[in-house]
Amino acid sequence: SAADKYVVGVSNTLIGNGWREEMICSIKAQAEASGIVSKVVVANRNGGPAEQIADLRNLISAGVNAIIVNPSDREALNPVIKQAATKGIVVVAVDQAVSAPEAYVLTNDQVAYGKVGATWLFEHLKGKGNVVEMRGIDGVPADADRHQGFTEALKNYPDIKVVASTFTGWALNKGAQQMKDLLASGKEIDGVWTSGIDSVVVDAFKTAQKSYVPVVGADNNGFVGQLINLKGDGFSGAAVTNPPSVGGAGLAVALDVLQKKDHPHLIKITPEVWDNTTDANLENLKKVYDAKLDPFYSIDFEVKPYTTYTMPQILACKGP
Amino acid sequence: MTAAPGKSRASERNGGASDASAPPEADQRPSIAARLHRFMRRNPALVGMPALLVLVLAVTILVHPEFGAFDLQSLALGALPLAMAAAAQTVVVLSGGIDLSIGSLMAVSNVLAASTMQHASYQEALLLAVLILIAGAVQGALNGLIVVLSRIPDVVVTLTTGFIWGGVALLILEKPGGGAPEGFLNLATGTLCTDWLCSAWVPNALILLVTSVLLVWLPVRRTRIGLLIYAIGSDRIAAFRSGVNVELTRILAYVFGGLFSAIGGLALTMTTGIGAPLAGTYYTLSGLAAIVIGGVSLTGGRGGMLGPVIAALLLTLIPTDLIYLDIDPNYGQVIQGTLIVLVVMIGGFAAFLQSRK
Amino acid sequence: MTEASSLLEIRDVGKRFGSVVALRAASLTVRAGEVHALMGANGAGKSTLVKILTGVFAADGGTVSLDGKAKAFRSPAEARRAGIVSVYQDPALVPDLTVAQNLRLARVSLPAVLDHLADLGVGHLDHASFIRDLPYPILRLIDLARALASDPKILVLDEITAALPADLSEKVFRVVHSWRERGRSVIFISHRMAEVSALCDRATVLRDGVTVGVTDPARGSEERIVSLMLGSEVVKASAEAHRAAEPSPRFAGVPALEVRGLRYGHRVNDVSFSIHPGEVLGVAALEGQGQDELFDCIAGVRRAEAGSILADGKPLRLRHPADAIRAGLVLVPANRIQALLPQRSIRENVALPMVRGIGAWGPIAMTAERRRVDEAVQRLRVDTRAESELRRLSGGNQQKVVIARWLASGFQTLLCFDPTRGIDIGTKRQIYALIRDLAAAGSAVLLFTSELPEIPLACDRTIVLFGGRIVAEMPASAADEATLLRAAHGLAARAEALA
Amino acid sequence: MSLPAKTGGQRSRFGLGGPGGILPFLRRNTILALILLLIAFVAGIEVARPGTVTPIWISNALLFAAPLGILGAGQTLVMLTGGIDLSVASVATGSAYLLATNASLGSVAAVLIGLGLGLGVGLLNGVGIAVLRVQPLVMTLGTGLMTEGVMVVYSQKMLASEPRVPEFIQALGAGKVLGAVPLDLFLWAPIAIAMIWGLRRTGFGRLTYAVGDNRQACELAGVRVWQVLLVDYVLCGFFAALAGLVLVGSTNAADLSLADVYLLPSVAAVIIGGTSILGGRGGYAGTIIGALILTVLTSLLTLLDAPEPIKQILYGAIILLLAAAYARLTD
Ligand SMILES: Nc1ncnc2c1ncn2[C@@H]1O[C@H](COP(=O)(O)OP(=O)(O)OP(=O)(O)O)[C@@H](O)[C@H]1O
Ligand SMILES: Nc1ncnc2c1ncn2[C@@H]1O[C@H](COP(=O)(O)OP(=O)(O)OP(=O)(O)O)[C@@H](O)[C@H]1O
Ligand SMILES: [Mg+2]
Ligand SMILES: [Mg+2]
Repeated sequence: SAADKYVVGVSNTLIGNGWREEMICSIKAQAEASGIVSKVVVANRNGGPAEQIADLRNLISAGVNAIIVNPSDREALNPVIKQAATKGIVVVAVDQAVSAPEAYVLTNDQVAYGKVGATWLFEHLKGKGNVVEMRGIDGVPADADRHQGFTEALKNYPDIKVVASTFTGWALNKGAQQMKDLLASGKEIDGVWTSGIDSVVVDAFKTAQKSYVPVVGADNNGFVGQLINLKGDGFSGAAVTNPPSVGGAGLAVALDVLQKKDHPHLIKITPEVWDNTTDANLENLKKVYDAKLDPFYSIDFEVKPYTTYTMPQILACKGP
Repeated sequence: MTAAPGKSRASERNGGASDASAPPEADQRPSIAARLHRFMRRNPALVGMPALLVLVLAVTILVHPEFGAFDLQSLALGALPLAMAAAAQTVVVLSGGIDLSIGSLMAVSNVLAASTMQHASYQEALLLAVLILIAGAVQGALNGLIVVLSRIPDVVVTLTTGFIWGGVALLILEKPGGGAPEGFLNLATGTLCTDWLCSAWVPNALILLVTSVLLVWLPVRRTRIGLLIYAIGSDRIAAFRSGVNVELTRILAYVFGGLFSAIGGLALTMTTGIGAPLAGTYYTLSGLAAIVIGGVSLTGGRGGMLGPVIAALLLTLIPTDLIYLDIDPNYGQVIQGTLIVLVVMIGGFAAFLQSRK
Repeated sequence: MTEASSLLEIRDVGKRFGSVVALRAASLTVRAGEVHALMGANGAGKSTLVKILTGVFAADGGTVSLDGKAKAFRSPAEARRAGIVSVYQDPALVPDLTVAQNLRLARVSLPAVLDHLADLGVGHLDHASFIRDLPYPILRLIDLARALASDPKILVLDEITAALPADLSEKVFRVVHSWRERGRSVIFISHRMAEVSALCDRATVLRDGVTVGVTDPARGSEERIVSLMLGSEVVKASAEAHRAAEPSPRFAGVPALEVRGLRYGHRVNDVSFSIHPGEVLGVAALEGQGQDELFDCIAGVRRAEAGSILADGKPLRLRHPADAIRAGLVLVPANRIQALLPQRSIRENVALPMVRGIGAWGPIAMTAERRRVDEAVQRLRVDTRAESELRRLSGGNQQKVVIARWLASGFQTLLCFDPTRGIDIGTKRQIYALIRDLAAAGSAVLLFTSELPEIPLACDRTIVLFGGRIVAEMPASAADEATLLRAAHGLAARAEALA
Repeated sequence: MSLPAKTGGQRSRFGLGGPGGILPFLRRNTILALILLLIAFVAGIEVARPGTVTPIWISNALLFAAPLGILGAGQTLVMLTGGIDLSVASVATGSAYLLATNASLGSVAAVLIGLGLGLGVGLLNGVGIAVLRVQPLVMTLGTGLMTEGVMVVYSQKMLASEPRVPEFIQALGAGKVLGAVPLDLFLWAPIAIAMIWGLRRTGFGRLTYAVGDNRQACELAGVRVWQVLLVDYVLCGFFAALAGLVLVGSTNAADLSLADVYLLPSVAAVIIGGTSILGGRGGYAGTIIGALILTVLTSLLTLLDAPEPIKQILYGAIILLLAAAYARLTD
């Protein structure tokens, strides 16, 4: 019956970003799959904490029962979250954490993201060589966390040298140009760690007619395709998972809490490293790769045990 | 014909004062209706914008009958930084310039405040706020100085100083953080509460918005400075030949731009409680949209402060309505873009019809 | 001419703008209590000298001394403080401010200005009106009144009468006289000989940026001044070109332009007339009698509310100047700045109508274009020293470019609104000769001029506008200044009504 | 009425040397001055990291400058009319995304759909600005938002559409012939020639300048100004879409923020190239050099081992100094 169905609000402050769109799709898909959500109200625009506070307040006003928020800051939203909680609204922060005790937090561990990828790279280089760190946007929390993880990993490998550290701004062309410039500058490069701008970096080696070096990227469909298809050309690399379906998972948690099921307030999703070095791993990659999908679609499309939707549901990207 | 013709007539007219700043309407008193008509014709934004605001508010209440004190506060909080960005841009544009570094200036004040106020007391925070306002004015002055001394078009100068101030913000605070004392935040996030009156219906953010615009702008508008700013915005050569120190006035406009940006940056600190080095980026362009919707001519010299401020409220209210109406937010962006275009198109069309008459 | 009695002493001032030398060695001595004419052909450097004197430009060399003390003003404000105020050739009023605000801007007192305005015949001005809404002649007078109100020792008037109708000019002269009576000095720039000889005590003549002589401009000395200004050969050429209209032939057949019952608001009221090919029809009127609107309507700039306009007997629907131009009606507008591209070259300005239609958006036939442009530019003798940017031309030369444009691209009927405004005497004669030539070649011309004496020289027939109506029509031979003036004041109409 | 160049002809406090010599020469040949600046930059890179400037590096620089240069072509046109187009980034992104997601319809159809978006948005801009006289800045800000929003809605419907970038677009965006000549030069060069020639030698080029210089004068001379503006904005949209195709060719895949980073540089390149933001003055040759200068500057900063804030500050300061030097030269 419609009476015991819930209205869910979503707040996101980065639009036109494939990962975030997929996150929203996963929320809609999970709402559909759960059968107990009557409506998903999305507040989606570009902005910072100030804009997000306004959106959250509007969602509260709109009478939602739960809010899934991808927070633009750890501290800034706390007062609104508290206000929501006093009105009985369940708030789940996904992807990035908030420090408000009222909120449930379900995040990808970004420090670990940086650390496991970097560790794979340094191991693969046998603890010695020149690497390039291609970061995201300076001043963004996720970038800072990943850098922290990268740096922690680096401490264990004294013979690894970071010869260049750039900010790609998570923009394809910027990353591509930077890699090409670095290659042209004659710097000795033995490996590259990227914060998600991965496939264009691999392409840069091809265009520059240099032989491939190991590259760490994200679980983007296109990059995984490269891991599979360029293996024969001597390309090795690893994709670190960072599932956008934390959105759907967050919704599942929120619905559970609304139905008085217990959940811990902090759930961390540990990233996995998928490399193409062994045949077994390559087989796994082939299983998740889908040539039909958008190259920037993250192919780690579920977070077990939370999400229950099917692939067609998330691809449809339609809420109730 | 006498040497100093008609001095006495002049004295009669103006009560003996030959004060150059006497109100222009002092002697000829057309009927109230005629003056009102003329005022409306001359300041279409002054009449149209409040009407539009009332209309949109009415629509909001229609689609969301529960609209209450909480929502009014949401509106004020959301509009405050944008309104300050618009105010900053207004002063500069009225003087015939443009400032594309406003977002970065706001970011600098925002991180300055958050990084210095973190462990400060309320009183210290207020003192720091004053210092940050001064710093904002100085940054504005630097923008203005470069514009005047380099003789590069202002768009270019402020586009590039925008990069520079953005870098400075990052230098001050590498990633979001910092803080400010509760009392200071309350200046924007609280609601009016004095010894004799406590009303949840009057958000502090709204008071802050109105007073900062009034306190800074009215003295400017009512004195010679305002006159100079409008004059150089309207025709720089004519103003120069009328004896205006054009270069100083241009710098002054940027100083006020910097001051309003700093208020905007402080507003960001108050509403979010933190500093974020990228916080201001959205405000450069949306501030520009607000001033154009608010009837300020981008060629300078025409417009006022009321229009842009109301436009900032409108631009804040529209996404809210989209949420109330439960419109797919992606269509929401289409709608917002369309609305901006429509508002100015209708304005353009009205002007077109007017010119036909 | 003793040094002691001179108030202002400018010596060998030079100024160049890039490759253009505006002034080589200009000198000017002004005594206390005199009206001193500054004369010279278009582009001789008059305005530049004024701007140097008042601190708009810095001179490259030479000296300026006031009361025997060397001065170099850095801004008009500084010059004003020293007692030198100029009314520049183009208005120095800020369009988006009101009259009162403009006065406040210049720190002059409103009542004083209003009184001066009353003396100038503008008693009813609403000082809360925006400058942008006021007609050009009024702006000139406000500019003048504002200058007077700051009570300068030396008042500089750069072609103030160029845009003024006869009655208002008259008022300006009276003000200048009274100024002199008070022992003040006036530097007066004008291309109108009659004004200069009536008004001025002495005249300094500039040619190509050099002072070529100081003379007494009394009546009868015109030719001498002209030859100083222009150099002797040019004078001969232009004097030849200047001939009065032959007795008007009878015009018959289909009129080139016919206007029937034209109305525009209450500015133009039921105006009808026609012009035949080969005919020059003069329009005489005081300021603001509807002549601007009349010309605009015929040129497609404004839409008439009633009435019809016919070209070659065919009724026209004019919704855009392009419609008028296609029908052969072209306009030389009152305000040249409206018609010009300040940052583009003379060539592009002249050739603008040639590329106006979509059909001409393709490649330009450069040689043919150059030939037509050069021909027109030479025919009008435009000073092309600063040809790469039109805004660097002197005022008069800019005016010539507007006319040259239509010579180059062709037309059937020329609507000329005060084409000799700000044009030197040599060129003026030449332009009237040109108009006669054009008529002789079969064009029709509708000519408004603010200089009534010119009408019998250039026109075949004249209509007089008053209050938006045609109040008189006469052959040019009968249109002497007095008759025209009387009609233009509406007196003829009243006389008729009485009769 | 105020002339577009508001300080034109006023007292200059910052006069330059006499008439003879190298400075006045450069002043008459500003493009040459820009080229010298560009060369100085390249030399700077070579000094900072010897051995960097090789034919490969130069060809990379050209490769990367091309999309910016093509965006700059449209931006030059509209800025010459006194306008600006802030929708170019959204249009470029949108055309790239449409191309990739419609590849299954065939390469030619996909390209046409991408370019169609550019023409469509350009037309919308043109109608608003030329006919309804909306301020260009706001109009294009609005249409940019609209385009982006539409693309986001569209992308959600297209998650499983098998996006693919046609081979020849990939070659266009990243390929080279004869070892070092980037293929996108074969698109950019004709555009450059057409732009430079068209602006100087065609009626439409003349009118583009004229409209930016004095709209009223154009009307009085019988020009239907709206037609000129309309075509300029449509062309600008078209060039933006073309640039999007080159971009997607170089990245092999489109995401919805593909061209965002090019928005401000597309304006900066035109301005550095000496086109007046107020309209009526400038040209495309300058924009080309402007695009190259910005590209080389980006490379320089990549190779410079400095923290990001410092790089940002340097980026701003260098462009500022460049513009100042240039302004001095041409003042
Ligand atoms: N757009 C606006 N926003 C806010 N205040 C405005 C705006 N326009 C005008 N005002 C204020 O409204 C009042 C009247 O404005 P107005 O421009 O009519 O005054 P004014 O300078 O005396 O000009 P006028 O001589 O035309 O009356 C002033 O206090 C002014 O500061
Ligand atoms: N700002 C400028 N830049 C370049 N050249 C200029 C500038 N101002 C004036 N000139 C040039 O200097 C010369 C003298 O111009 P000026 O305006 O002084 O002439 P004028 O005697 O006042 O002529 P007119 O009677 O036509 O007004 C002209 O050749 C003109 O082109
Ligand atoms: Mg002059
Ligand atoms: Mg007013």
